[in-house]
Amino acid sequence: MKPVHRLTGFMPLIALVALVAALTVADPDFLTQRSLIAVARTAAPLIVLAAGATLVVLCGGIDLSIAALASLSTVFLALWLPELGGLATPAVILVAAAIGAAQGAAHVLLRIPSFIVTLGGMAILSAVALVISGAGTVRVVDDSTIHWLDLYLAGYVPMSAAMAVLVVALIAVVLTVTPLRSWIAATGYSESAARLAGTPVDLVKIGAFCVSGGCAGLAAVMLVSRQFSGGPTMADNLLLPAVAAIVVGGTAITGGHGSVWRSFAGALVVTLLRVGLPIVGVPSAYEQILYGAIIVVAVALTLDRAKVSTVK
Amino acid sequence: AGGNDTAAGGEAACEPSAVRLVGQVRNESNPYEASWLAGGDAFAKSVGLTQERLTYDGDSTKQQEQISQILAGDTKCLVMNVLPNGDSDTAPIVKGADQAGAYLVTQWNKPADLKPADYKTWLSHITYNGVESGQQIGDALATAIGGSGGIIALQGVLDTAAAKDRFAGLQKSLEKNTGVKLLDQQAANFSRAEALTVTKTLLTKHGDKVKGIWAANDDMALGALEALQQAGLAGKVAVVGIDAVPDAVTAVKNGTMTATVSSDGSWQGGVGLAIGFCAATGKLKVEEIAKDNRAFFAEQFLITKDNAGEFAAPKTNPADFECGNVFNRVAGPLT
Amino acid sequence: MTSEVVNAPRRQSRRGASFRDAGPPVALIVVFLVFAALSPQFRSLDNVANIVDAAAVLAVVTCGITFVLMMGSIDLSAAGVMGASALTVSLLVANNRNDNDFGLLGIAVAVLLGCAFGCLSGLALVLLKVPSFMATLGMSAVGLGVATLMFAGVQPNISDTMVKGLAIERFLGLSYLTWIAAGCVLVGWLVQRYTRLGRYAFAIGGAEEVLALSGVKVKPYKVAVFTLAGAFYGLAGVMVTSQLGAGLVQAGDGYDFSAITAAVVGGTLLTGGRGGIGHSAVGVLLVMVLTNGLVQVGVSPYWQGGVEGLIVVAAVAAAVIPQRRRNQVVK
Amino acid sequence: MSVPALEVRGLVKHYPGVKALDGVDLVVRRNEVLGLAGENGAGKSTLLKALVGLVAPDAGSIHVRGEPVRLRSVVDAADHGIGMVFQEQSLVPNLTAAENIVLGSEGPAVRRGVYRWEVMRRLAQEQLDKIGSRIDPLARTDSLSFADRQMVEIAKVLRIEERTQHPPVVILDEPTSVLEPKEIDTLFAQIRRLREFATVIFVSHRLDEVLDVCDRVTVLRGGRSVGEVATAGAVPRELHRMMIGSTGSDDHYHENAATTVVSEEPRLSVRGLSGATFRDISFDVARGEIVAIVGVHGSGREDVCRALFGAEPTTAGEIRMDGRTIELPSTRAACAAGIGYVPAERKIEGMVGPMSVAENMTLAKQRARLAGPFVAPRKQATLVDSWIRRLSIRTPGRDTPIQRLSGGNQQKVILARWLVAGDVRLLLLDHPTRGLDIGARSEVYRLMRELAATGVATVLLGDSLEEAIGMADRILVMTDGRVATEVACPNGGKPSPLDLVKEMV
Ligand SMILES: Nc1ncnc2c1ncn2[C@@H]1O[C@H](COP(=O)(O)OP(=O)(O)OP(=O)(O)O)[C@@H](O)[C@H]1O
Ligand SMILES: Nc1ncnc2c1ncn2[C@@H]1O[C@H](COP(=O)(O)OP(=O)(O)OP(=O)(O)O)[C@@H](O)[C@H]1O
Ligand SMILES: O[C@@H]1[C@@H](O)[C@H](O)OC[C@H]1O
Ligand SMILES: [Mg+2]
Ligand SMILES: [Mg+2]
Repeated sequence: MKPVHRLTGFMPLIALVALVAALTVADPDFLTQRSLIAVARTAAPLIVLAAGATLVVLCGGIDLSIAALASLSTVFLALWLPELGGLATPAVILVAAAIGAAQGAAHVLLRIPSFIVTLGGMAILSAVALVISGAGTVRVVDDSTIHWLDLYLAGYVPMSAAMAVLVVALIAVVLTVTPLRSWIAATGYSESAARLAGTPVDLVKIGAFCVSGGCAGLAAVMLVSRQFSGGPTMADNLLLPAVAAIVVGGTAITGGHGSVWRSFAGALVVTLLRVGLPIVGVPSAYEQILYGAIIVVAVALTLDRAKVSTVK
Repeated sequence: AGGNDTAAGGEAACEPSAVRLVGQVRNESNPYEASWLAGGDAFAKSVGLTQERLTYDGDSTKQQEQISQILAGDTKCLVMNVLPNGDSDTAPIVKGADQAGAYLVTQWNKPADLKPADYKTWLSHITYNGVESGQQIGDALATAIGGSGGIIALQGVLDTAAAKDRFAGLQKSLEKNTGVKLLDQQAANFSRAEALTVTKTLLTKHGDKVKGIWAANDDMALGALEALQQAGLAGKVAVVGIDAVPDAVTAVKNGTMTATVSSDGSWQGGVGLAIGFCAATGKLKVEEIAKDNRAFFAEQFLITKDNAGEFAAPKTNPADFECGNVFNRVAGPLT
Repeated sequence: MTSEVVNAPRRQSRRGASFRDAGPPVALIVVFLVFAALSPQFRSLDNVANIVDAAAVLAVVTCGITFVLMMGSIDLSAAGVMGASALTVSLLVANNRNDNDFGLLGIAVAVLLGCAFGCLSGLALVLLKVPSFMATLGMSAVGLGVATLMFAGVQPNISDTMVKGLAIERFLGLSYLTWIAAGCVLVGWLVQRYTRLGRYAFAIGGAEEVLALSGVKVKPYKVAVFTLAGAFYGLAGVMVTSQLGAGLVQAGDGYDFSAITAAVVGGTLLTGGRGGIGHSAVGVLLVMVLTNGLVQVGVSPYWQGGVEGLIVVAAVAAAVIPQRRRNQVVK
Repeated sequence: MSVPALEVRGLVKHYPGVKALDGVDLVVRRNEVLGLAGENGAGKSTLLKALVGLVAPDAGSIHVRGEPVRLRSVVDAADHGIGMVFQEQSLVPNLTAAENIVLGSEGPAVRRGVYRWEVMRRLAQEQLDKIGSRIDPLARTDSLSFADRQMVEIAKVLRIEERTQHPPVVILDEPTSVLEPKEIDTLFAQIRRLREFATVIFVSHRLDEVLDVCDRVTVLRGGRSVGEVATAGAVPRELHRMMIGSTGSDDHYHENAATTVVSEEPRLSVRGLSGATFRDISFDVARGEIVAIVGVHGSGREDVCRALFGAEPTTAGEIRMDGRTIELPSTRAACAAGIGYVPAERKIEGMVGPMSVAENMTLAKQRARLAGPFVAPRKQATLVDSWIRRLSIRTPGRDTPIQRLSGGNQQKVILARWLVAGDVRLLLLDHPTRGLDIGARSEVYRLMRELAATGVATVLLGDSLEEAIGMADRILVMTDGRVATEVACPNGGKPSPLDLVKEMV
């Protein structure tokens, strides 16, 4: 029982290694240091986005607004950088966190499913982004205050990737050393039992949405530092990859069971699939077919069935 | 790391067989971009190479991810012909390619203040004059409805330069054609299906005041045509678009559509690679490319019933891709 | 899993619809009346017919998704399945790419292809235990890939008059496609009410474990429900092809989320066990009235998406008011 | 003697860390009502599940009418004429009663996958008629009372008659735990009728019930059968002694330990409290006092309890704790005010199944396992282990998911949840002994007394009138959302159940 249990915890990592191996077999040039560094750098925004949204999923909800919020945040950042300079980054993260919290509050207070609140939120945030950006790219002329994210630590580790690891580690540590992990898991497994044990269910949920929003803000900063501009739809397409990263990591979409580390591994798997398949020469149509098939198999591998009784 | 270890391109000329050709567009599932990749393949074949085809599903982040990955590989004789998803996607692609010393040609989208001439291996940026094409089809539409009457406009994806320029062109046309009234404008996101529903709704909203439909691309124009057919208005309302996709050219030829503007996908797909190939193999010196050719509007033609026949079967002309001819279609510098 | 607060037994036993179902229809009527008051074009008979016509495809997709949602699962495969089915039908009926002219048979094959995709999603769920969210998302990618393969760079246009006619010919002022959609809703309703498949789907959402305790093997039913849903998406792909006169890989773009929105707005719970085709039909109309109304009253295209999102949230919020309880679980 | 309807020989079942069945033997004779008694975790449910094919035994054999059988599924068991009403209610709430009754063996009610509602209604009606129930077969199940749902379950189980010519074996695992006294009477009448044409196995922790309705009782202990009692003339104590293997205390309700309530300032004082299902509720509970509220389903007593825990909105009224007015906008506020609540629905509202015993135990009082703002694993371990010992919670370890424990042990964990911090001032106990064996109950009672002695005030919604009377210092009788009357209940001056029943209607 015990060793098997241990193994399931490592499944996301195993899937990751298997994927790298498969891509290397398909194209031996793939496994180079530069190539792996590029993957790490590329994956950073997705990791951060997925890590934040994982908290919402652990609480039993879902946040479909993360990508739209990240897009809006890129616009904010690009617009504010000239005036606020170095303060623009914290300001954007704070505002994004506040928007996340507001959605959480709407979900909790109005008793609307998070799916619907954040689907509506996604539409509203996109509209706001479109309007305030004048429906266009906002160029960043002076990116000195966010440029560091695009540099390399010790010449090798992309700063954005290091930042992503830091965020994941921070969330993971805070959860384990405080009662938060119990609260979140209880909320996700059984909200009514959690509430009747005095768990601040509403606050926990709002908090999860808040962190999810803040992470979307941080992902936006990473994107802007990479793109030298903000745009109203810049991150929109990261929604499904982020959710896929969470599920591929083995976090139960129904809540309770999972972790941000799993999403971290999941985000790397998804990124490898997104970039690896075309790079090793899989034609577009087959790429989609393979992506779909591999992701299903990956989830089949990583889901810990001992913890998740009914799969819906 | 970060990639500066490759010598900046252009120093030692590459063997033609050592050149790596990459063409990147959004997807292979629309006719325009499919023809782009086909053009790229045709060119690659003509020099005995194959084109690596990349598609990114209209997903900006995925495009960047692919570019970083490509640039993390061997970049010595790399040539990329890229359609950036939006204006904001061009800068990182350019900076990445520049650092890695890869030869790059971009098309369609680029912020105005980002200039190829400031870079060593960003050879050229090719686009069509959207203001001009928007105006041309606007004028053609005005003529078709006899100079007066109501029209509706279908916009593309709102945050793209193509959509904005083309709509600006329509507004210029409206200033000139004072009899034409813009009844309504809606975004249908360059999509045939969305254009169908939006048009149907606008038709019920404005009824028979609608004499013409201006669409920012042919896909939407074709969607509008279906809507007209379903409303029993086929042939009674004039429709114009941009791109000259085969179906639109056919429609223009048989009179169901009034006009479209040629954007020659297969030429774009081929010529971008050709410019890069010529530079990589040393047949084209970057310093010697005329300034006006570093960022230019390509020739485009208004296609109406009169000349539709000539555009019916798009084909690439290998001569277009010879190093001496790659700038033959320059219609003027980017303004 | 999804734990609902146990209801204290209600005072009298219940057999039909009840007050708590009234929210969405009321929201529909209110939204309709507001737009009607704001815009004379909106309330024209033509426009009402237009709304109903425009609802046809979404209604069919929603029919399929409703059964999946009733089980407490989710289905995001509509976009891919519709794309694959659109390309299939456009290459099998008379078209500009090949000499095929299979007519109705072509439609049947496209629908069967939809079934096959749905079946695969269902099998991934019950055999590999992959949550439906991911299984169907993966299947959607596979569908788009298959569609892109068939597309092969050249737009297939259909010349089959029967298929094209479905979108153009009218009966009693509504297009044939709308009648097909109405037929689907009716079939869906009958399946939900009078077949074991429909009632078990409902029961699986209510208490899956109990079915197993009663000796019911739920797996085949789950697979069957996804297969049924796939059939509806396949048909929807055909309908879009008929409307556009061409087979587009993007034929199903956006329908996945719109259909879920419609179903939820109509009162189907994402956690399963509540709602049904009737609810979904109301939801579809509500969504279509909204999209149409916003254009009719002239809301800027920049804001339309946002306003629609806001109203959907408000409508759901209003609809749940009758059911609010302090210790209620909302996921 | 004729061949027994059912015979079990040496059945063994291992679970990780526990031997649930350790060679159990059982003989069930035709047309008898056999009682099964045993402490929580003795293996009763496991044995019964083996009899309906839900648990595959590791060793041993099952014989139906003398023939050895292997039961692989519920359907298999039904084919052999064995059916079970599960410990947890097992109906699909959003289907009709009729559908639930025929579920899985619809027969002519479904032809080629198509429902024939009229046939189904008739089939269901026939089943309901067998047990004389008069509920509407087409009513949605979740609109029925618990007792009616129980009837539906029995009606459903009796469908196995259609599958065999032999008299069916009907297994009832703790069917009475959620029922009101009157409903229990109805159920027992049913069981006696069933005996005419069927064999019944009956499980309950209320030993008086077991002795009342059964012909014979087999006692399980630690996964073995340890004896058998003919019920005629037997008394609960005898049975209990066999269950635990020693003599239990006579003083079941620990009345000797009852504290004398000195009427000082009340700990809890409720004035004019009104909500959706109750109106104008006023009462006091002194420090160290146990006040029971009795009433039938729908009397509103559960909701009063929940309102006092901030889990149910109130429209009017005032709540004071130790003289200070408190607001209870949330359960969190109630926790902070020193109020603890044990809900009746343990599986859904009490425990978080996949989480560990330790996490469940410390869920409400995180402070108890923290050092500063951080979780202190050692502190948690010591704390949890001490409570596991103190309440003799049977679990492989503190990290075992609580869902693997037997019902009674789960309940003890939930109770401990409120005690670990030692700061609880008011305990609201909604059926705290539901599903607990007599020993565990006794421990819960002792615990309640101990807490009372430290000044904790308790509001108790008893599992039975006897329990309310045994434990309470005072009893409130609620009807239709109001307090109908208040009955003093001091040691030595206890009212009889009959007195209370009169007030309840
Ligand atoms: N033809 C029929 N004859 C008799 N009873 C029926 C028939 N069809 C359905 N029923 C039962 O009547 C009740 C009402 O049907 P249904 O399940 O559709 O409920 P509903 O009111 O739509 O509930 P919900 O709002 O939860 O969907 C159900 O419990 C159903 O089992
Ligand atoms: N699925 C399971 N996994 C692990 N252990 C189990 C499982 N089911 C039961 N057990 C263990 O087996 C033992 C017997 O449990 P069982 O449920 O049969 O007891 P019981 O006599 O019915 O108790 P109760 O009176 O509390 O219902 C207990 O120790 C329990 O923890
Ligand atoms: O139709 C084309 C569209 O697909 C692309 O996005 O932008 C340019 C347009 O001409
Ligand atoms: Mg219904
Ligand atoms: Mg038991």
